[in-house]
Formats: sequence, structure tokens, C-alpha cells
Amino acid sequence: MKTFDAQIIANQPVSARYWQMTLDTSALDQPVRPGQFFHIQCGDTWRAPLRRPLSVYHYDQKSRTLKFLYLVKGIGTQQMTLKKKSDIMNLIGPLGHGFTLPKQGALLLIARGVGVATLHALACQARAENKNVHVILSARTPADLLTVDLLAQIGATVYTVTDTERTSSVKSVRALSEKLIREEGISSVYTCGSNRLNKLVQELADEHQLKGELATEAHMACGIGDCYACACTIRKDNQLKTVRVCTDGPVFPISEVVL
Amino acid sequence: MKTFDAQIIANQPVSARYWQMTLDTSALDQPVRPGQFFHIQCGDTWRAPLRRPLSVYHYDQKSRTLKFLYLVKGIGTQQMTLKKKSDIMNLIGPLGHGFTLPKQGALLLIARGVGVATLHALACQARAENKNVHVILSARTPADLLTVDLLAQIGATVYTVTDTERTSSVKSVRALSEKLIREEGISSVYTCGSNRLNKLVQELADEHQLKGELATEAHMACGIGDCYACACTIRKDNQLKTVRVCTDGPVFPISEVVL
Amino acid sequence: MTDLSVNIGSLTLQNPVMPASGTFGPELAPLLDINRLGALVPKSVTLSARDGNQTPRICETDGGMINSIGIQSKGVEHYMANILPSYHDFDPPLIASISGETIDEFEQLAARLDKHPDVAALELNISCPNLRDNGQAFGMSAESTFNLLRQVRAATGKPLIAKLTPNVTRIQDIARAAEQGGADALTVANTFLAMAIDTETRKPRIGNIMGGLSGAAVKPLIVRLIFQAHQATNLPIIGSGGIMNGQDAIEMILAGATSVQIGTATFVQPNAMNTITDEITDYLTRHHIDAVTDLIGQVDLR
Amino acid sequence: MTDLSVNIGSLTLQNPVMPASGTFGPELAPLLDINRLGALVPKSVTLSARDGNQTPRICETDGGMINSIGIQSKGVEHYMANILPSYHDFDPPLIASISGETIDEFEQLAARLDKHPDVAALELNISCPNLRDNGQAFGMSAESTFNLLRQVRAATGKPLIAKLTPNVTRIQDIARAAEQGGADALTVANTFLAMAIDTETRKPRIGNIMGGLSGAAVKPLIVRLIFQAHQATNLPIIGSGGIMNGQDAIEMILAGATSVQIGTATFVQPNAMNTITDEITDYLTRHHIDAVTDLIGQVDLR
Ligand SMILES: Cc1cc2nc3c(=O)[nH]c(=O)nc-3n(C[C@H](O)[C@H](O)[C@H](O)COP(=O)(O)OP(=O)(O)OC[C@H]3O[C@@H](n4cnc5c(N)ncnc54)[C@H](O)[C@@H]3O)c2cc1C
Ligand SMILES: Cc1cc2nc3c(=O)[nH]c(=O)nc-3n(C[C@H](O)[C@H](O)[C@H](O)COP(=O)(O)OP(=O)(O)OC[C@H]3O[C@@H](n4cnc5c(N)ncnc54)[C@H](O)[C@@H]3O)c2cc1C
Ligand SMILES: Cc1cc2nc3c(=O)[nH]c(=O)nc-3n(C[C@H](O)[C@H](O)[C@H](O)COP(=O)(O)O)c2cc1C
Ligand SMILES: Cc1cc2nc3c(=O)[nH]c(=O)nc-3n(C[C@H](O)[C@H](O)[C@H](O)COP(=O)(O)O)c2cc1C
Ligand code: FES
Ligand code: FES
Repeated sequence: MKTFDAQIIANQPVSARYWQMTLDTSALDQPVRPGQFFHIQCGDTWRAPLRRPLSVYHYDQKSRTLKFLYLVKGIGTQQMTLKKKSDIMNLIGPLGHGFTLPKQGALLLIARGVGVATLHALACQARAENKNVHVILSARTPADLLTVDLLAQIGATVYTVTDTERTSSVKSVRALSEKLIREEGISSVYTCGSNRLNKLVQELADEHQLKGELATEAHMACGIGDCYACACTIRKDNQLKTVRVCTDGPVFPISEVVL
Repeated sequence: MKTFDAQIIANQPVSARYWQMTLDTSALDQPVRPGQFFHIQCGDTWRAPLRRPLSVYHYDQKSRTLKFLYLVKGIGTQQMTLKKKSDIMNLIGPLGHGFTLPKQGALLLIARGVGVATLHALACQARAENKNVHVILSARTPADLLTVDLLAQIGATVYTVTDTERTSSVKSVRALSEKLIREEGISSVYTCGSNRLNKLVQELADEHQLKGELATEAHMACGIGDCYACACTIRKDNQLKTVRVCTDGPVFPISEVVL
Repeated sequence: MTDLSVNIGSLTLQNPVMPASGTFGPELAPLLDINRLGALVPKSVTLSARDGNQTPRICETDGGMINSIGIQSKGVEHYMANILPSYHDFDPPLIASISGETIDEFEQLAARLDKHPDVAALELNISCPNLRDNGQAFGMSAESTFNLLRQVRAATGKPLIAKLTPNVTRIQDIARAAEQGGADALTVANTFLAMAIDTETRKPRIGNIMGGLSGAAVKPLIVRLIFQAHQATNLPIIGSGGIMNGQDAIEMILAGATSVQIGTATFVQPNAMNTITDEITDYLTRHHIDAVTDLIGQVDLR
Repeated sequence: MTDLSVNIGSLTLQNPVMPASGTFGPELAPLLDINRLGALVPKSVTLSARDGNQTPRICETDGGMINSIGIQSKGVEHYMANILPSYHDFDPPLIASISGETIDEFEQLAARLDKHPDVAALELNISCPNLRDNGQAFGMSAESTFNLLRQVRAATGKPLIAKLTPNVTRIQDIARAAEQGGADALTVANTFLAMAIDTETRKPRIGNIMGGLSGAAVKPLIVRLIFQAHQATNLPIIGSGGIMNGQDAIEMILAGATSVQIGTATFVQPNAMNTITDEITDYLTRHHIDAVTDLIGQVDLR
């Protein structure tokens, strides 16, 4: 973890509401793991003093380039869209605990909306380790579906479900997931982006004895474990515990998460 | 007076501490007089909500282009330097009472530092009306002297005095002024930019029975007469009165000014 | 059609947006459609003439400004002879802001303006931080607030709006005191006592050393004060402090305000009040809300 | 050589810059040179374990942030066993911030920490807006401030720093009460009670409804409070609230602060405290001032 400047290689929209930023992070001297995040100064620190947490969407160790996929939401991400090639971004990271890959078996990733930004890096790593990866992408509309082609390109099998096509109900996703669990040797399941899907994955992991992990979100101030802004409750050994998403997470075993 | 947008034609430094901005003010439909000012939104209205008053440095009625000459001082003027050709500035103006020209006789203008920004437009108008114009420019260093060539170009006679050359004492300026008053048929004298010179001009106007005017400065909020932020005290008919620089000034008869 | 009208005591306003005293005048006419305002609120007037405070009277701070104008006024007679007539041709009702150094002065001001047909209501500026030493004001004590209101109430039948100071430990107590004293509404609130020092000259950046902070910086404090005052009383509240856009106005209405006053935003953009009114309408339309009054105090506490 | 050292009661600090409680931890070590701080101030500790408040616990506002962390603490025993040791290897003295719901809790906390060799002083958080209903705190009453200080004073010989709340009508009275009760220094001040509402969801943007405002927005209010407290007492003052750079720190020192605490600025840039220390040195050098103590309270009132 360090504070460093990174130069923008590219920053452009990938759909109506989502942008992608590519950074030259040669200043980084630590490995970056899927599920970890960076705490980013978006622009005008006077009006908007707080940094914004963004997951590693893609990290290339060789070229030391880092990519974020971000939803343009409020003032911070709006300011990010104003940044141009060669501008400098100030980052803290890599932060938090990332995903752990299963020793064996295939992975099932279930992402809703921008949740795919977080799971994408995991898909890449699993494919690099030659594991089978199945990804269910859920979104409001087909136009909101992100990175379908890229995931297919790296050899993941992608299933898309959307609200407008009425294919994204928890019931349908459960049916699809159970089919994959039965047929594809899924040993672990990962999710990010929707509370309803979190619950589903928790149930699936429990019912089918799968390793399961969830990437959580919380409003953050420090991002490094000092301020307790990002508290969430987990259950460990049947005891409720308040932990920090930024340092104890953002990835938690799905069995520990209180939904 | 109106609120309007103006596109930047040019914005560049003219010396180490001064910049000049040229605006396309075709939205303006009123005459603009020397000594009047505009109230300008400099940039980030979140951190710096207040507008900044800047005098008309030059206004060309035909092309409707407006120029400001500004000292880069604090956050507002610093933000102005970040503006580029084609960017839009939001202005209120023209505001305040400008200078009045003498019916006959020559003009003596005594400016210190950026005070010349205000007097320059007066010199232009007086020359356009074929009046003789003598300008004493005072500054810290020769490098800080502004618009010497331009004033000479329009046919004003320019005298420069500086602190580093030890020619700018009130005593020297008085001697030079008295010589000009004696020899050049000066009927009116104008000043802007220094309290010590204001006093001198008040004395000269009194001693030599000249028409005299002073352009004053004050911190402003509204710029249009509503808020009483810009109060200053004047003496009229031997009574002290609190007036507003933005609407009752910024130009006052030198005899009324309390220094 | 969206209904923007609101009631402040017996007064009905066409919309909730009005100027904050001291930041408004007929000079704005070329820059703003004054007839689209909910009400007109001229600068506070005092009984006899006052010169106001030393200069500089304003300075800028991050996201705000400090002022210590100190009520420059030519007295109530001049006000009636010159100021009130300058608003005569505008449609919205006029709320006269009055300011005194003693309770008796407030009473005399109210009595003097009581019969004036151009005055629709009185706003009692019991909260100016720029009049007395160290920012002291009547509104800092529940007792003096109550006494002041009661005495003024006896002097006039016009609706009385008590403009509270935010510089107190418990605004609830002051709000209740004003209500019990006979106020018809509250303005929450005046400016926050503040100070800034120029580190280069080491001088205060305000001639009067301290002044009142306004602008975006104070909004989260004002939203809290409105919420607290709304819980403590049944009076309609006029929210004031840091409103820069329609969303800020809606935020204050959700916290409990019936109406809002705009000050600093007018310095940023002279037609801010018109824009804010439009943005309130847009918000109501987008959320399918028929009347702005449906939003008052409707913050969702679960 | 510029002398940055200052005294807070019997404690000598190598420089005036220290963290504000709740915004600092040993986690910062890779991002900040902790040994260059004037003192270390961990998060406030309570007697027994507390879970803290509902989420969201923070939100951003213009030029600031609201927090309602609500003192998440594992209790004083855990503090002594785990938290204090995590600072053991750093050089600067440690100021333990303690927070209680009753005066007795404060006393017990002080007594428990009194003999701990790693604790150089105690900061009494009598001003947390996030513990009790509606932001109530001991520091809102001169009487309870005096009583609390007197009782804690009897329980420990360590220097006592009373952290005051800004949410009061007259900070002068509270400052004097703390002084008379036996405080060695004052921190001026904790956060301002504030509220923000999301106009789209109509929900409060803080789980706990209200929280404490910090950051650049509050600086002009804190400068005023420091100035007032400095005029009212002889105690050294630690200024806290809105310091973003060295110039802000100098402004507070000119107003009367001996030392400063930095909170929100650390979230903006984790090494902010080091930068601010450098900027203070630069200022002193540029102005040919030998010792930072020469500036304390030196605002030029003419
Ligand atoms: C560990 C982690 C990883 C994330 N990864 C991504 C990602 O890869 N791509 C992406 O688009 N988004 C991601 N998010 C969510 C992202 O941080 C928020 O969308 C973003 O902070 C919103 O900022 P804003 O200024 O645009 O919105 P605003 O609403 O203006 O933000 C105001 C404040 O609320 C906080 N906030 C708002 N929404 C969220 C949220 N959902 N989670 C946490 N804080 C929030 C902001 O950080 C800020 O402090 C992640 C969140 C976390 C905690
Ligand atoms: C009628 C009038 C005409 C002016 N014409 C010119 C001009 O043509 N060229 C030029 O360079 N300057 C001119 N000035 C001064 C100019 O307005 C200030 O230098 C400028 O506002 C400084 O802003 P800043 O943000 O750079 O400085 P900051 O110090 O950051 O400003 C902070 C605040 O103080 C106010 N302020 C600071 N200095 C002055 C000052 N000298 N007078 C009034 N307010 C001040 C600002 O308006 C702002 O509100 C004029 C002032 C007035 C009143
Ligand atoms: C320059 C200025 C002058 C003011 N004069 C008065 C006044 O005369 N009477 C009064 O009650 N409030 C006065 N105020 C306070 C405003 O009416 C208003 O309460 C405050 O500015 C907060 O609103 P804002 O943040 O929208 O500016 C003044 C404020 C400013 C900025
Ligand atoms: C996230 C957060 C947590 C805080 N926790 C505490 C605390 O536990 N005890 C305390 O006395 N003050 C606490 N504070 C207040 C700070 O110590 C400090 O007084 C305040 O933030 C003002 O300073 P700033 O503007 O530099 O942040 C906290 C502030 C923040 C932002
Ligand atoms: S964001 Fe500060 S502890 Fe997690
Ligand atoms: S600046 Fe408002 S009256 Fe002059």
C-alpha cells in the first residue's frame, strides 16, 4: 500500500453510464490482487474532499497498467470523466483483501451492474490459471451489460440476464446457477453488485457446500482502517462482529456475511 | 447593466505578475465608459463564490471587444489565468460611474501599479477626442511598468517612475506633476492605484484648482448596490457620508474623497 | 399543474423562494424577475440612522463568505419615505426586516410599520452578529427572545417572523420561546459568527474582526437547525443559509422548512432565485408531487 | 534554525502538528512519517466495548464531511492490551482520547490510564455529537464541564486536555469552566452537529440522522472559537477543524492556538500532517520568525 501518482493512458465511456480509465501505475511495487481496490482522488478536493474507492477491474503486472470500470454517479465520478490522457491521478493502494481462488474446480461469478468491475479481474486471473469460469451478468437493460465480449475473449462462459428481458429475477438466476453447479463442476461462487443476489449466493453456497465470496461496498473516509466509517457486521463462530470493509474486506466469505 | 456570457478571444501574461484577457462581448448592448467595471465569475464558484470586480482596460465599441488587465493576486485571478481561448466567462456590467472628461485642456493621469488598467481606457478616450494626455506611470520595478508602449502609440506622453530607480517618491512625482501642470495646460488630473498618490493628487487639484477624479477600490459582494459591502466615506458639503463604491463610484471627485 | 404556494402565518406566497435580508434590492430588477419571487425582503432597517461597520466588510472563505455590514440604515422614516416606495410596483408581498438594539426599539419599529399598507409581515432580526460586542444577540437567550416577541406582538397585528441565530446551544429552546412569545413563523437562521485572519498581514480579514458566515459551507448546519426547530415547534420555518440550487431548497423543505431565503447565491448569480424556483418545479414534476407543501418535513426517518 | 516546539501543559511537543482523534492510526505508517508528528492521538476509547452507530457513517458535503462513527471501541482493557502497544515504537508522546457516558466513566477511564507509561496526557472528549440523543454532550454546559473536569482531575496526575464542543452559545463560559475544573489545555473544537438529506431517496445521508461536520467548511467558525477561548482563558489551545494546509494552521495559531490537530485533511492526503509541518516551517523562515510560539495569539488587531 502506498500513495502515488499515476498518469492516465486512456479515459473514455464504454456505455451510456459507464466509463473506463486506464492508468500507468509504474510507481506500484506491490502485487495487485482481484478484489482489492484503490482509493482515488477524483478532482476538486475542496468541494469534494473524500476519495472514492474503485475496484481493480484489470491489472497487467508486466506493463503495470491498471484499469477501472466506473459508473458515473455523483460528483466524484463526474469529475473523473473530465480527466484526460496524460493527466495525473493520485491513488492509495492496493487496499483490502482480495478474492481467493479455489484449489480446484470451476468458478461461478454472479455480477449485477457495475459489480462486474470487481469480478472481471477475478475472471482474468482464474482463466490465466486455466480454471473454468462461468459468469452470469445481470443488468437493467441489454445496453447496460458490460464486458461480455471481453470475458468471452479470455475464455469465460458468459450468461446474460436483464430486467427488460425479464430474465433477471432471482428465481431465474437461481435456476441457471443450479444448472451450472450441477453440470459444470463449480467449486466456488463469487458475487458483487446486488443484495438480492448476495442472498441467493449465500443460499447456494450453503446448500451445495461451495466456497463462496462476496465483495462488499461501504462509504469510506480513510480507506486504510483508521476511521471506522466503513463498518459492516459479520457473523463468525456464531458471534456478530463489526468489521471494517476497507481492511477486513472488501471480500468476505459469503458464509460470514449478514444480509 | 446585464448578466451575460462572453467568449474569451485571448488570455495571456503581459509580465511576470500581470495578465490580459480579451473577450468577445457582442452580447453587450450598452455603451461602456472608462472607469466603469465588470463583476466577473472567475471559475470555481464552490470554493470561491464571490465575483471579482475588474475595470475596463479597453473597450472597442465597433468590434465589441472588452479587455481586462489584471494582477494575479489570489484564488480568483489565479483561476482566471487557467481560462483558455473559447472558454466562456460570466460577467455583470457595465457597472458604476466612470470618469468625466474635461471640456478643455490637457489631462494628467497618475497611475500606480495595476491602477493603469483603470486609467488606460480614459487615456484612449481622451486621445480619441484629441485631447492632450500626460501619463505618469509608477511601479516597483521597470519590469512592472505596464502599457508604456501602447500609451505612447495612441499619442499619450508617458513618464515612468519606479521604486528601484528611486524616482517614484511622492516628492519626485509632485515635482514632475507641477512641471506638467505649469507647462502643459493640464486642466484635470486622474489617479488610481496608490493611497499616497491619491493624497498628492488631492493636494495638487486643490492647490492648482484642477478638476480631479479618483478611481477607488473596495471589497465587493453584489457589485450592484444591494449589499453595502463596498462602503466608503466621502465628504460632501462638509458632511461625511457613507456611500457605495460599486454604484456611487468607483470614480469620485477627488475633492470628496476622505483619505 | 404543480402548486408552489405556501403559507407563512396568514400570508400566502406564490412560491417558497424569497431573498435573504441584506442581499437584495430593487437594483436587481434588470438581472432578475422580481415578480417571480415568493416575497420581497429588503435590508434590515433600524430606528435611527446607522453607519454600518468598518471596512473591509466582507471576505471570502472556502465555500462561503463572512460579512460584517452591520446594518447600514438611514432609519425607519427614510425607510418609509424612500425604501418601501422603491418596491411599490412589484407584485410579491414585502416582509420588512427590522433590527433594534433594545426591545423597545423593536417595539417602536413594529409600531411605526404596523399601519403601512406595503408591509405584509415583519421579520425580527434578533440574530445579527454584527451589531453588538462579540456577536451577542437577543436570539441567544430564550428569555430575551420571549420577552422581545411578546412586546412586539402587542405592538402590531402583522405576521411576525423571528429570525433566529444559529449560534446557540439549543435552537429548540429559542424556537419555543419565540412561539410562546407570539411569533407566527421562524427564519432559521441568520449567519454563523466567524473570523478569518490574513496570515501575511496578520490582520483580521474583516474590519470588525468577526462577522457572519453564509454560503454553501453552512448548509449542513442549517439543515440540522431546521430539523431541530421543526421538531420543537409548530411554526412554519423559513430556511436560510447555504442554498445554492433547487436541490438545496428541497433538502431544507424535507427537513421542515416551508419556505427558503437565498442570500449568497444571488451574489454568485443574480438570477439565482429564479433558477432555484424553476429547479423546485422540476423536482416536483419529476417526482410527481402536486404541491410543494407535501414535502414539508417529509424526511424519511424509516 | 526555526524552533517548532510547543508546550501543552507540562508536555513538550517537537512541533505543533498532531492528528485529530478518530482520523489516525498506525495503519498510516506506510503513508506518513509518524515520528515527525508532535503527538499521537488514537481514536477515543470508552470504558466498555461499544459498536458504534448505524451505517452510512459518513457523507460528504461541500468543503467538508459529516461523520457519525459514534466511538466504536473495544473498551479500555483492550485499548491497553492492544491499541497502546501498537504505538509503542513511535517516538512522539501519546495523548489518549477518552470518552464516557457519565462523569464516573470518565473518572474510571482516567484512573485506569493514570499509571500507564505510554500515556503522556489525556484528552477528554466531552463533546462527541454522536453518543447521545440529538448531539447532546457534557461540553454543552459550563456546570457539567466543571464537574467533570474536577472529578477527573482528582483521579489522575496526567495533563488533561478538554476537547470542547463548538455547538454552544458561549464557548468562553465553557472554556473558563474547564480551566477552573483543572484542565491543562483545551482542544477547540470537536465537530459541528450537522445533517444532510438525500433529496432523491429523502433519507438522511447519515444512518444516525445527524453527525459531526468537519473539514474546510468549518474553519472560519473554529478560528472564531479559538479567538474567543484564548481571550477567556490562559490555557494552551489545540486548534482543530478545517485545517487543510500550513497557512490554515498559522491562522489558528495567530488566533490563539498553541498546537493544531488535523483530521479530514488526512483523508484527502494521508501525508497531510507532514506537509503542513513543512509549510509551517516555510512560513516561519519566510517571515524571519525564530519560534512558532512567537505567533501564538498574535493576530494584529491594530
Ligand atoms: C471497495 C469498493 C469498490 C468499488 N468498486 C467500484 C468499481 O469498480 N466501479 C464503480 O463504478 N463503483 C465502485 N464502487 C462504488 C464507488 O465507490 C461509488 O460509486 C463512488 O464512490 C460514488 O462516488 P460519486 O462521487 O460518483 O457519488 P456520490 O454519491 O456523489 O458520492 C458521495 C459519497 O458517497 C460515497 N458513495 C456513494 N455511493 C457509494 C457506494 N456504492 N459505495 C461506497 N461509497 C459510496 C462516495 O464514496 C462519496 O463519499 C466501489 C465501492 C467500494 C466500497
Ligand atoms: C472597481 C474595481 C476595479 C478594479 N479593477 C482592477 C483591474 O482592472 N485590474 C486588477 O488587477 N485589479 C482590479 N481591481 C482589484 C481586483 O478586484 C482584485 O485584485 C481582485 O478582486 C483580487 O481577487 P483575487 O481572487 O485574485 O484575490 P484574493 O485576495 O484571493 O481575493 C479575495 C477577496 O478579496 C477581494 N479583494 C482582494 N483584493 C481586492 C482589491 N484590491 N479591491 C477589491 N477587492 C479585493 C476579492 O474581490 C475577493 O472577494 C479592481 C477593484 C475594484 C473594486
Ligand atoms: C452581505 C450580507 C448582508 C446581510 N445583511 C443582513 C441583514 O441586514 N439582516 C438580516 O437579518 N440578515 C442579513 N444577512 C444574513 C442573510 O439574510 C442570510 O440569513 C444569510 O446570508 C444566510 O443565507 P445565505 O447562505 O443564502 O447567504 C446578510 C448576509 C449577507 C451575506
Ligand atoms: C471520521 C471521524 C471520526 C472522529 N472520531 C472522533 C473521536 O473518536 N473522538 C474525538 O474526540 N473526535 C473525533 N472526531 C473529530 C476530530 O477529532 C476533529 O475534531 C474534527 O474532525 C475536526 O477536525 P478536521 O476538520 O481537521 O477534521 C472524528 C472526526 C472524524 C471525521
Ligand atoms: S474507511 Fe476508514 S476504516 Fe474503512
Ligand atoms: S458591492 Fe454590494 S453594494 Fe457595493
